[in-house]
Amino acid sequence: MTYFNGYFDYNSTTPMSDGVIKELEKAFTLFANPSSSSKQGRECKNIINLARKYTADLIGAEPEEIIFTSGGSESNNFAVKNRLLKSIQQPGTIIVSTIEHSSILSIVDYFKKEFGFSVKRISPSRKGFIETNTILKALTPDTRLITIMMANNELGNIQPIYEIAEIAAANNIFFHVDGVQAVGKIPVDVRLLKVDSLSISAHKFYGPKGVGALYLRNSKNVHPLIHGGGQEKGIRGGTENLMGIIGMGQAALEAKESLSKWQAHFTQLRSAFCKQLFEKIPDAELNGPDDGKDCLLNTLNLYIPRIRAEALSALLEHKHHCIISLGAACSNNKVLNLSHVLKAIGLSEEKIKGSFRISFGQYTRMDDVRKLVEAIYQSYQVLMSVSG
Amino acid sequence: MTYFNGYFDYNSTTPMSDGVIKELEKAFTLFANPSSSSKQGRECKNIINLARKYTADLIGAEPEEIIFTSGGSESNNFAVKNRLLKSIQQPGTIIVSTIEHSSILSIVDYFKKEFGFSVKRISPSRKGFIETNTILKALTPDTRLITIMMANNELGNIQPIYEIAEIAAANNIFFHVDGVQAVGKIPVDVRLLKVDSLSISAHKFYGPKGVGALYLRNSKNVHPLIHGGGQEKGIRGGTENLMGIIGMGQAALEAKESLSKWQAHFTQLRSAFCKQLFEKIPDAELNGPDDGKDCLLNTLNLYIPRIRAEALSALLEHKHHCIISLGAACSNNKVLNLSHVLKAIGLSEEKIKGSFRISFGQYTRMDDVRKLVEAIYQSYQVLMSVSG
Amino acid sequence: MYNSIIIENFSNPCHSGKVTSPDFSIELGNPVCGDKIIVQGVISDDRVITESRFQAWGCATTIATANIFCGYLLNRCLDAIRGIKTEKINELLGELEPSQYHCLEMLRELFQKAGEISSDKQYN
Amino acid sequence: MYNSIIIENFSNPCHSGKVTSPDFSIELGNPVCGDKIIVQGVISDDRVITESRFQAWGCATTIATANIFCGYLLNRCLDAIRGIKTEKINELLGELEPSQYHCLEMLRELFQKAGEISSDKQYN
Ligand SMILES: Cc1ncc(COP(=O)(O)O)c(C=O)c1O
Ligand SMILES: Cc1ncc(COP(=O)(O)O)c(C=O)c1O
Repeated sequence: MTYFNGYFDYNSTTPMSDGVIKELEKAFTLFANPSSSSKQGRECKNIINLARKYTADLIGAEPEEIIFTSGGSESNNFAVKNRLLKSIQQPGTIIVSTIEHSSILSIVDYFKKEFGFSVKRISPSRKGFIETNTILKALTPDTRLITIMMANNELGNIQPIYEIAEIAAANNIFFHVDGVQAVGKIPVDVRLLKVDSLSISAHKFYGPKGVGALYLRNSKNVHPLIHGGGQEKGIRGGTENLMGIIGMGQAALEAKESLSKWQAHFTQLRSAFCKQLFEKIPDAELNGPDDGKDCLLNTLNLYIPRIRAEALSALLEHKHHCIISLGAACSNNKVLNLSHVLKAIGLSEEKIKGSFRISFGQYTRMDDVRKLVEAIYQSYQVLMSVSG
Repeated sequence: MTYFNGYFDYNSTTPMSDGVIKELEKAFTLFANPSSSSKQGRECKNIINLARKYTADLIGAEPEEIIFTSGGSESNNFAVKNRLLKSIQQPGTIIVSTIEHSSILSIVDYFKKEFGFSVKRISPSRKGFIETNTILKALTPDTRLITIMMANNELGNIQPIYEIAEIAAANNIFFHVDGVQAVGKIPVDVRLLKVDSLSISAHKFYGPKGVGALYLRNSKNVHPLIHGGGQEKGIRGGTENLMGIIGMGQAALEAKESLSKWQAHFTQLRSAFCKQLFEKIPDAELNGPDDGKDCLLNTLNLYIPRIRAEALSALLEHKHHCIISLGAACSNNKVLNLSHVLKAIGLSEEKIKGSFRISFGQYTRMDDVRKLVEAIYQSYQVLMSVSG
Repeated sequence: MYNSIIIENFSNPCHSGKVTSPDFSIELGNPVCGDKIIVQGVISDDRVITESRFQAWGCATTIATANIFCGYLLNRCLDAIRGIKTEKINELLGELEPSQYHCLEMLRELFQKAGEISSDKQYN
Repeated sequence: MYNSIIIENFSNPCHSGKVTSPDFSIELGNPVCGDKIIVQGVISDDRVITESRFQAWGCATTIATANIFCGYLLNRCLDAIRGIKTEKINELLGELEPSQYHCLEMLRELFQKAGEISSDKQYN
């Protein structure tokens, strides 16, 4: 496994693990329609249900509560649309943070624009936290939905989801959680966490891209996103993504087994990185939580004064073969690329242009971190000398 | 390739071709996020766009007109919801055939039930054809959408889509076509065919399950099904299903190259099958088009008097290792399993219970057909002797 | 879908057929799905079923059910049939899926009707 | 994303730096993205640019643009700079993506300003 040395963008996507690749290879000749009643069809269905169990286990859910989807974006859209379509005749208020993923922000905007919902946008603190009292203050009698992500993809903040879930439950409000960045990086247990739905995406934890799941506590009277032939308890149509689901199941199994090992690994990488970097570039700053508290330990969002992160990233990639990110990868499709998350925590345009994200994964080695710091430092010096 | 000898259910799903499997193997180590601006990300994006070109080529579309989805059901839902949500303030009439796939029927029902659209259901002829004059008669000034499948999955009928498209265009009505069963089996060319949207699914032509495409002539002002991070021209969010899309592209390439060869092959298989079967069981009947005219040549829907197709199928599977289908595979998830298609062409319950579908594929050999007929005949004799 | 007992029995329905001069005949129909079973047999003077054959029109599990039933009757004394325990009947078909429970109903009905066979030989 | 010319030039910005006693100084800013380039140089008596250095603050393509510009100036006569054809300028950066077109604008402006350098040596 060397094809991703120098890769420091695991929050964007991960390579598939050896175990996942092996399962996919085995699955090449499985081809029966899982809805078919033939022996082979049943076999495929059983394999899917095993993957469902592994996926459920990763978040402490029951297999019946897991709906396979085409990824985190579909899961988010499904959860939000399902809830809001139920009160389309009486549109109310949606409470959402300003630092959600675009799949949440854009579907919420859509319901505002098309169906007259009103939206209360919760701003995070300077360090990226959604404070529970801001949720409390935003509550209205007509609140239909609260949707807050568990961990932010750019800053790594872990939000006080447990507390927010209590508030939502106490007020009988549907609470959706985008768990895409959290699941596979920190323990998540829906038995303790009173959320109504939670999104997962396999490619964030060494599974294939294009497959995910929605945990749905109550699947009665669901408005499907994809109506169809009765698959997934009749609430998500479409012939099952057999290979994707198999890959996701294996990835979930491995993530559950390895989680604490990975966390320990990230702790080491993180502190080594910070020590080395701040020694060399003392005026670099962490945009996210200071000491990594309530933070995905694999995620570092940094600001280095007087340079452009874009130029830094270009030098890192082309001179040092290191990949970092300038905010969510998705944003790069757009013309104006200022991260909405960094704006939301109040960074100036200048600071945002000097900010970048590093995210480690299970394959990042201590040596890679050392090389990365050296590469950042050298590139920084080039840029400083160029700017005179 | 022997793991699917005795498989006669290609309309339900197909095994992946060797070429597709080879491409997937190569893709295992590709893992960058196609939306990332890194060199690897760009490479993935280019690979996706190559697959888009191959997919477009298969149906004579421009690459810009192809949106990748998670399969035929999503494509159908996307197309229908996009059109109907645009006139949600003025719900009108939907014209739909009674023999559409469940992903179309259920989304149409949903709009009727939830948003007050009215639905005109077009019944097919005794042999499964949608006659254009029935569409003409159904037209109303408030018709918002016509949705008719190109080829029926159970009977194999190829519908007069070109004529219906002319009617729709002349009346300025959005026309969606479910092309899932047609594409990969007959030539489809959207340059000649004036449809507004057309659904494709890779697993029907030797690609992976869980990936498909929507051809969309005009992608302005689209209501996305999955809102998100700007992928697929901003109208279909979600990190791209890299492996699925690669597999679909390869499958489309192969289908385009092989289409006429496959068609010739099916012609031979079909006539051999019919000759042999009707010789042995003269009172068997074809439920679909008589001589295979305007019909998918790989598809045979048959009725054999005095036996239960369910019992026939069980004997075929467990004694002869032959897989056939008792209607759409999807229906088997449900309790009552009478095919809505066979009902729609007016078959009695008795006849439906004696009916089954055989569908050939590129790997079906003449010898397989001979064995199948022999197996059907032996099973038939067992059942006849059992029933006395 | 089908358990191995069911598969074995519908694949090789060795007890199918008619009996030339049956001592009894049991007929069963399922009005919902239209399945039909006719079982005929011969009873020896010492009340043992020496021949049992069925005709069935229906799904694979129905055929299997009829075959299993006939196999059970064969060489058994009428009293043993009459005294069969419910648990025993439940075991005969193996584990079933919900959609196949109606066959268990049919089997129970077959045993009930078999229990009603007059102990006197009926010459018909 | 970046073509090979751009990559080569921002990876090795060999012409960056300041000139001790420059004969000219060109300054360019992009108010939208905030990029900034300063080019300084030395002109010999026979109107040849014998030294040219830049400072740049901005994205990778901006740095590459400045480096390419300085490389082009070096050892060229002022008249040749003034007479450069638009097509030639367009070629210097290689093929660009739409989001990089602003660098071509900058390059054109740099050449325009270079064209305005007084032919008389300015001692400043
Ligand atoms: C006619 C038709 N439309 C749509 C579909 C759904 O496609 P998918 O299984 O890819 O969701 C199918 C097959 O299942 C089909 O036969
Ligand atoms: C927080 C968050 N939510 C949702 C998504 C979307 O998931 P997917 O890419 O599987 O559609 C992502 C990643 O892209 C994410 O980081």
